[in-house]
Amino acid sequence: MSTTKKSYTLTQLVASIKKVLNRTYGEQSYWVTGELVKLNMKGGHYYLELADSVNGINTAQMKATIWRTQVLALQQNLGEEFRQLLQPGNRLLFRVTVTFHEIYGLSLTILDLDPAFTYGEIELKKKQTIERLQREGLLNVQKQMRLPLIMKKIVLVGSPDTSGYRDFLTELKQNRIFTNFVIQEIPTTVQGDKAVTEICAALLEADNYAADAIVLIRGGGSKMDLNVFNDYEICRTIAQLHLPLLTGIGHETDEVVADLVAHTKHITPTAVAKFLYIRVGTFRSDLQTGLDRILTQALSSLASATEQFTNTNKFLTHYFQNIITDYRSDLQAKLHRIEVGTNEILAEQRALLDLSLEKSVVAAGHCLHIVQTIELPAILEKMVLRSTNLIEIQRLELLNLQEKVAVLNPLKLLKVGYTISSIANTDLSQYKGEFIGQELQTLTDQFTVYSTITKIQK
Amino acid sequence: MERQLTYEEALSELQGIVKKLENKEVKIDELASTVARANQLVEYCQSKLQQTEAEIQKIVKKG
Amino acid sequence: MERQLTYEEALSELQGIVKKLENKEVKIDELASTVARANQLVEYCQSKLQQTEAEIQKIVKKG
Amino acid sequence: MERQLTYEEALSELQGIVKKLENKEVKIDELASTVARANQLVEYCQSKLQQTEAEIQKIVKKG
Amino acid sequence: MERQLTYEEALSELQGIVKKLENKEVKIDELASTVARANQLVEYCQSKLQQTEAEIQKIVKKG
Amino acid sequence: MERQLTYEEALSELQGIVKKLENKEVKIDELASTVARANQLVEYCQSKLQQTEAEIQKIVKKG
Amino acid sequence: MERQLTYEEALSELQGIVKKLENKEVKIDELASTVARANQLVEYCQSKLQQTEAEIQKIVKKG
Repeated sequence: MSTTKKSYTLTQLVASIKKVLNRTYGEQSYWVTGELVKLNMKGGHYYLELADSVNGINTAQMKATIWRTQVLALQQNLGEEFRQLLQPGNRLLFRVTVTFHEIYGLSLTILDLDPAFTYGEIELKKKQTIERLQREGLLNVQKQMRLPLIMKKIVLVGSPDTSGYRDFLTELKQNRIFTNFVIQEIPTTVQGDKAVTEICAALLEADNYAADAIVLIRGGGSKMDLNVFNDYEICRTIAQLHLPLLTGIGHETDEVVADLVAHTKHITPTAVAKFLYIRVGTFRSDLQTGLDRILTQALSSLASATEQFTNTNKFLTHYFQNIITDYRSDLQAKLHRIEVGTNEILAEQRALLDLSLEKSVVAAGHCLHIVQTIELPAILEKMVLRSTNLIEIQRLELLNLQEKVAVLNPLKLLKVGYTISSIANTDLSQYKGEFIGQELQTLTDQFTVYSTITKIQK
Repeated sequence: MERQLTYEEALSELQGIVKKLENKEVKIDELASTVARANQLVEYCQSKLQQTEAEIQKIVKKG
Repeated sequence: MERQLTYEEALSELQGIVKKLENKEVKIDELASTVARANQLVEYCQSKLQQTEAEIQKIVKKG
Repeated sequence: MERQLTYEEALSELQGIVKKLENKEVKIDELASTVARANQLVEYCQSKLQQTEAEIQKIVKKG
Repeated sequence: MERQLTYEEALSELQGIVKKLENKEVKIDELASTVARANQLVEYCQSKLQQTEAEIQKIVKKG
Repeated sequence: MERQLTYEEALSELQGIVKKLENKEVKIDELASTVARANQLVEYCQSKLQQTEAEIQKIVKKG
Repeated sequence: MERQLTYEEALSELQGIVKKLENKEVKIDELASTVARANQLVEYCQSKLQQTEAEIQKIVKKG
């Protein structure tokens, strides 16, 4: 290719870049947000590594420097917070100038820091941690654990140097309710670079004990101080513990994520201690109340059962008296019936006797009457009848005889002209002898004719 | 009439007369007296009957 | 009347008389006396009855 | 009255008498004595009843 | 009274007597003795009742 | 009293007896023994109650 | 007392007893033993609470 190429020295180019940068950015300063990735200190100067990312992917990275004089000024302005803010991982709002150095290249010089932004960032991060824990199903794991009724064996995780730690121990051992706790202490740093790692280790260690609960305490501090308890690693460790965790992180306004993950949170270490012994106290009073109720109820049951019997005897007396009374009246009734029955029998017999006598007399009278009025008169009448009859028969007989005499009287025939003939005083019809020559006597009314029979004609 | 004659005797004599008359055993010359005797006997008997009847009536009425 | 005669004997005699009458065994000559006897028997019986009745009345009244 | 006679026997005899009387099986001659017997039996029975009643009264009153 | 007789037996016998009396099945000759028996049974029952009552009173009072 | 009898059994038996008494199902002959048994049951139950109360009181005093 | 009984179990049992008693589900026969059991439960818990434990044992985790 062609040899006549226009070229610059590196110095020329770098000088030109610097000139352009200076002309563009000059001495102007800018408020810039970014994450503190790394921090080194050397000779009172702070050397920072800043980065920015979108969706977790780095989009920019740059070195920054806080010069010693500026460090001192910021430390004076922000106090303790300065150190808290300059924790790697924090997002910060800086006022910077763009600096280009021919040898060291492009960097930012930090002139100022706005902590308010970082707090907002902390809150944002806290929210993200909570969301992550929620996503991973870790947020409520502890809450689902059953808190033992009595937590007598406690593993205490915290920094022994802090007043909160001491307050906790004092409260547990010097209250009037219950002090017989057994405490296994696991000291740990609660601030600084190593805090997260140490706290996680301490918690895992605590989880190895056959205790009732783990208590995590931190006796208060600034927002930035407590920010460590928003750490995801710590929270995940808490969620994965076997023992329930009680927190007493010691802040009054906002809670940290560790509080949310823990089984139970209390505001202060003292509050945790109170919770522990009051729980025992409550349990004891529950026991006592239960026993009291049992005793009261048992005695009341007995009393009502006993009362039942005070009446039972009365009932027994009443009922048996009723029965006896019934039987007595039954006997009286029977006696009465016997009397009535007897009287009836006697009355009946009396009536029967009277009737018998009356019947006898009546029958006798009847007999007499019949004989007197019917039989005897009948006999008499019959007799008269028969007698009369007899006389009448005789009368007829006489009449008959009289008639016969009248009929047979021959003198009557003579009167009317008839005659009677006889031979030797024998009627002709009776005469058996020789007629011829005999003298025939013929009687008439006036006289007797004598003649001799000469001839018989038959 | 003999006062000693009973009703039976009178009746019996009467019946004897009737029989004799029927048998024509009465002699012509006794005929009239026989009939008269019969009539006398009839009367006697009748009075005896009457007398008896009266006596009975008397007894019964009194009873 | 014989005092010893019972009512039954009297009645029996009476009935004998009635029977005789019915059988016409009584002669006319005895008729009146027979009836008189019968009447006497009836009277005796009636007095006996009266006597019995009185006795019974006496018993009952006393009772 | 025979002392040995029970009430039932006496009553039975009495009822026999009543029956006989009602059936006219008693002769007139025995009528008065029969009624007298009946009366005697009635009286006997009544005294028995009275005696029984008195006994019962005594028993019941005591009770 | 037989010592072995229970109240129920006595009562049952008594009821038998009452029934017999009401049905007039008791002869007069046995009436007094029957009533006497009934009275005896009643008295026996009453004494049993009294005895029972006393026993129970004793038991209940003691209780 | 049978040692094996529980309070409930005793009470149940007692209630049975009371019911029987109430319904007059107990014969006189058994009345005294029934009431005695009831009384015995009452005493048994009461002693059981007393005993139970004493036991409970002991716990109460100690508590 | 069973060594394994937890505070929760003891309290729950105790409260179960309370409920049963208040619902009158405990028979008189079981009353004393039930109360004794309740007392035993309370005593057991109290003594368990007062018991001194030197230190908390570390458990060897199986991983």
